[in-house]
Amino acid sequence: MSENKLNKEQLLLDLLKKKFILNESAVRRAKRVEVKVDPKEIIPVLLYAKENSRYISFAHMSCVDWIEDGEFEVVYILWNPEDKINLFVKTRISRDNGVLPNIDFIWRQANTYEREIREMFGIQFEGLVGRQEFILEDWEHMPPMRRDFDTAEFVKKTYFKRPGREDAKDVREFVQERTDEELPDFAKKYSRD
Amino acid sequence: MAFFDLKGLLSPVTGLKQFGKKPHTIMFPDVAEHASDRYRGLHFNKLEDCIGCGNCSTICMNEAIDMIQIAGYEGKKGDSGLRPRVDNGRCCWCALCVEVCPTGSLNLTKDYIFVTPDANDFLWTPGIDNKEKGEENISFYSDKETSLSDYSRVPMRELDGDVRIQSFAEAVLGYNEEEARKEASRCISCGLCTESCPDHMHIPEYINAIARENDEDALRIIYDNNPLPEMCGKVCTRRCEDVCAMTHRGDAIAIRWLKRYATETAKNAEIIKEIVNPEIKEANGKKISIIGAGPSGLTAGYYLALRGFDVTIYEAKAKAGGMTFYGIPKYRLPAESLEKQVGYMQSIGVKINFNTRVGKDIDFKEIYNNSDAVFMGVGFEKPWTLGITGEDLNGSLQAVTYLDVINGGGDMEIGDKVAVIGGGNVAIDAARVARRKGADVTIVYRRRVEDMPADWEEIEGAEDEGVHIMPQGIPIEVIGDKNGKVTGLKFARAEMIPDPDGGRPRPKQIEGSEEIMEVTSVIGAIGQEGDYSFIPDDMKNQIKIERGRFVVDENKQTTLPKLFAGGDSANRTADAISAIADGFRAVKAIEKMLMK
Amino acid sequence: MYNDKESQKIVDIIQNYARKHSLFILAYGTGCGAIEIPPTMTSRYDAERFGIRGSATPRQADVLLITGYLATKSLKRVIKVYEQMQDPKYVIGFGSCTINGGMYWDSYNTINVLDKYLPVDVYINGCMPRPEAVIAGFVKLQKLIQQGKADGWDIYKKNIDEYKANQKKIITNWVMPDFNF
Amino acid sequence: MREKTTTLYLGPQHPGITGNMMVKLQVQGDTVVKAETHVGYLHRGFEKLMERRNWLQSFTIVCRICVPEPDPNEENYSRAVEEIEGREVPERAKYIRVMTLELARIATYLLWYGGQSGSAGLYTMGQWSVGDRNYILDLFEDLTGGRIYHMYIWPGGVRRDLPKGFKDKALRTMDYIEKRLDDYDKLLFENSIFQKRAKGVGIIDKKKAVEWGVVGPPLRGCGIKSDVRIDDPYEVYDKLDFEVPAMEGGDVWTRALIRRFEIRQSINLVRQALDKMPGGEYYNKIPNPHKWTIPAGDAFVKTESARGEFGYYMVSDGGNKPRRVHVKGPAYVHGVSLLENLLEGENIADVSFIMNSLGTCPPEIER
Repeated sequence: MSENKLNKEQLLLDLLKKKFILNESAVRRAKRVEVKVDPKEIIPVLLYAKENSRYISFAHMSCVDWIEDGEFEVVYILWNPEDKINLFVKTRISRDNGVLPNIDFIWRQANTYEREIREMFGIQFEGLVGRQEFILEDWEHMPPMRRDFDTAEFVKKTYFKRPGREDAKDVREFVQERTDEELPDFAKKYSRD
Repeated sequence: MAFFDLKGLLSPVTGLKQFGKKPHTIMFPDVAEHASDRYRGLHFNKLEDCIGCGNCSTICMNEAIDMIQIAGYEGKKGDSGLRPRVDNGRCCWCALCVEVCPTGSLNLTKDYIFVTPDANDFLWTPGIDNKEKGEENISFYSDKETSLSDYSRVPMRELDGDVRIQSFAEAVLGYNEEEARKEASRCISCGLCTESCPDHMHIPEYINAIARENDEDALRIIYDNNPLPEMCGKVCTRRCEDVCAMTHRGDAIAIRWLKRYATETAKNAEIIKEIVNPEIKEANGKKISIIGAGPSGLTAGYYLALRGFDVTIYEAKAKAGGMTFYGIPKYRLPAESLEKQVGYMQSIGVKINFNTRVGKDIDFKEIYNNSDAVFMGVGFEKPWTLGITGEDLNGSLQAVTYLDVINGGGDMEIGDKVAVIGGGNVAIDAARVARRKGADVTIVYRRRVEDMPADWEEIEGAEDEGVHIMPQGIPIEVIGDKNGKVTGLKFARAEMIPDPDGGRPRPKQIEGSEEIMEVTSVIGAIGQEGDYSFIPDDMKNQIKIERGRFVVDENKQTTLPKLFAGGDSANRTADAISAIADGFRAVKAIEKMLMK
Repeated sequence: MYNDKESQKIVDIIQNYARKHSLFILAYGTGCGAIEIPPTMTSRYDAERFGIRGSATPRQADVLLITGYLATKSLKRVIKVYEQMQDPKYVIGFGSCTINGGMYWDSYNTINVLDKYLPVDVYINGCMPRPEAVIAGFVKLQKLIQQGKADGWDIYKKNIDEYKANQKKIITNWVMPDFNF
Repeated sequence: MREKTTTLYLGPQHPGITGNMMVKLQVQGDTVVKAETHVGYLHRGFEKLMERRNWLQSFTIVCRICVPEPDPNEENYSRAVEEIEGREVPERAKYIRVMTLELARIATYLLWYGGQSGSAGLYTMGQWSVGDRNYILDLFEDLTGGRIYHMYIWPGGVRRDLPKGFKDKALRTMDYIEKRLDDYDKLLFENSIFQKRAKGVGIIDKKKAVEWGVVGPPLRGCGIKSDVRIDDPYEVYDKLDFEVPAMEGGDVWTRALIRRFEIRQSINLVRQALDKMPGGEYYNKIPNPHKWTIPAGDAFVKTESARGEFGYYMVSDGGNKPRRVHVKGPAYVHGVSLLENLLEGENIADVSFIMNSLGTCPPEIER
């Protein structure tokens, strides 16, 4: 990809770099600019993008649980129908008591996303209105989309399983028994799952 | 809009024109159900083609497929004997199981109606529960092209034939990292290969480790029950690859080359020690003697040493490795490679007494009495002779002897035109070595090329290097001149007679087809046998020997309780990996016997 | 006269015959399976040939279709709806999900085995069952009704404690009457 | 005199749309004064399930996200994987994908005909269009092996090549559907009852449309020409000749007209795709699915489904399973907060009518 081709993208990034303090941001590929900001910068950046750079369309908002880092990454994806660029605004907050600003006054539909993320990840949005319960009902456990929520384990505890399948065999173990092969413990993580 | 909109009221009435037309209603169930030629309905499994690899069961994200035992399918090498049973209360007809089935036995059919008041009926075995009309209804299948299994092996880079014959440099170059990852990622980890491996190496696990870019773990897994993996990685007879699930439609996973890749990442003995970092148990004071530093002896020595035994190996020759050093030519297994592996063993405490022939330099009885257990891995040293006239002529020699001299660093005059008799790996080795020594080589073999017991890769390699192969030739006489020097080989053509008992066809000499081939040497390579003269007669009487081999039980124990044996002199498969397996099994038995 | 066993048998046969030919289904599509209901009901497959048609309220309906997975939030409503239906009533389980969890066997929000919570008279296999299979399911149900074997509603009443216990295990906030009969 | 406010629960028993959701209405007489949507009756936790399934296994479950129109999900999933992995797709596969997507659009619109007219009480329309929809499903069955869940567009291409005789059959079907569309016009669009029901109901103006992020036919029905196929062309849409309509009005009637036009456009696109389809490979084979890993990275891809922009946000951490797949269907923006806003002041009878015109599909809201 030549430098020329990504002109528009670079221009936008330079503009944002001048206005705001960005953490490691880049033009990822054509039609794709990614900026990382601190949570307190979210509203200024989004407002600026909407009002001054014609990023009028709020395409998506999502949250990723990076449990290894102890952080949630929330990403706002904006779309400029004229320049045809996706602007990714990413921010990271702590998994434990992260709070984000509410942006549904910029785009009304963000309200739906925020309600879902609040329910599924347990992130609080300052001043978000709307019923606490959105998709789930009477949910008393950990927010289910957090990575430490083990759905298979939960299902085992909560729901029934039709009996009659206990005679299933694992091919690898079955052959091992037949041949008296002894698989060392440290190798087991490489057996097929 | 006017309140009374005539057009708007009348237009819908035109719908009445459909009145009286033939309806397109499908009068099910009066007419039979129909489905397209590609419909994904209920499963059907061709039970005879199925090998029970369980790949369908692992790809199913609904855990709908169980592998179960079925009466009549006992399982053998390359077939676990298990067959898939589908829980239709889970199946979602995505047909991923069909796409990954390596043999193509599992298919989906056009049948889709399955209605019952009893939910337990939905657990059924395809191929058994729909035996009658399942096969003819097959609609969604996957052939070699559409299958998600990758059937073609990453080719191994080799030196060209004419370059190879210039020197004894290793002919096979080995996989580089990218090739190894790609080849390893073809493996479906079914583990059927482990049963075929005499040593039951943990093949799927180490291949998986390579695929996940963790070569060190791969090496650690390999060293769990094979202390000579680099040797195996280069020259193993790889029975594992014969039963690989991929062979049913394509090339087996290159298990041997992958092992070779994993072992070659450790460049010297210190690095091996650092990576494998074995746990060495505290010395337990028991003394074990091992006769012969071949694969079985070395294996027994290594694992006994790890278990805290005091191990001494007695080796008649100057180098360890036995047949793998003196029998296998260096272009297949370089000397440094073996030295590296043996060096690593010595570094963890295996003592090897070189140039010590038991029976000559040290008495067998003395060893026996001074040890808590003795393991014999003495191998087959004595070559069989052809049993034809002229074999004692100058220039008629045995392949094992010839290879022994060459591998030991010496040389032997063979002239420029050589006939090698035999079709095994030893014959090919001798032929290719002679070729490297500049001779024009012809292999004379009694049966057809496809009957040759040698590896096909070896045969191909020999042909690439310009070795001629003359199949269906029966040697009759070695002809010499008046000085007792070989000048020719008289042989006859053979025709193949089918065996009425269903065995492989037998060669029969064609009358009057005798010819004479002019040669300077004849190398016989039709087999070897053991030489047990080192055992004193009074002990030999107590050891049961049948057909030239020690009789051992599954613990590799001979009829003398303290005496164990393994390798060629105790098993019939006569290859390095069986020897290693024998050594490993004897270790377990010895530990059990002495440490209870 | 009506206490006579023989005549009761005749009455049963006539009753069952009538019942099997007017199966009003409650249009409560609970999962993906509902997508094959419109084709089944419309011109191509025309289920009205069998006297099958939709009805808007539970009180008029005879058949409850559980068309696939049941989210726990739906389960609560489905139980309520089922109990409001008048006897005799029948339940048809559509697709793998109702049998043993199907594709959502490890989802935290869907039940796996339907007949632990509601009595199921007929299961139709598939994901999704085609209209033909749906019709085959109804035909099977009709047969069972004629034979007097489609008695899930009776079983439900007899084992009500067990069913309720299972239901309450899932529905933690039970803010409705215990029975809606 | 102050009118009494009554609470009316509409649903969750299929309020005239494809899927269960509930609208809690505060009504005064016949007029809705406040609406509150309740979703979650179909929540299966797809995004959680995908975290537990490897890349190929996840492919088979995404189509279940939206039942009436599964193909845009497969398309999005595949394209997101291809974007992160950098996997090439053969040209033929791109044409087959476009054809599949357009067939799915036709099938969805035919179902919408039934739903939209059914919620106005015109049941004959549904008998026709849903019956005719089966002919499209027959094509899908021939092509993919399934009527509803196709699992056909997968990373690297499509699963199987076109079967023998498919092109002819598809063209014949297109001719038939096109002919039938004229009948539909007479039955529905020229029907004064439908016209009176649809005009001036559920109005979205331009400003509101942008503010609430409306997509798809409802957005074009407000006079804004916006379509992913043209704005951000994927596959081979830039090589095909078509235009998307935009009409001023913003009510149910305009949205219906847009769809009426688009279904013809899709028939045209299917013909074009079949016509221009090159030969060659249809699939760039993925490696052994058990060991298939995808480099770390993320991607946001979107597809124009029949109901509007379908977006997938996918994150890979370099492993053999997706780290996160977040699905945004058009109903996600239409069916929750916009609907609440739109229903205020409308008639009770029009509630499901409006929901249908927005293309609300609950299974994709809650996934």
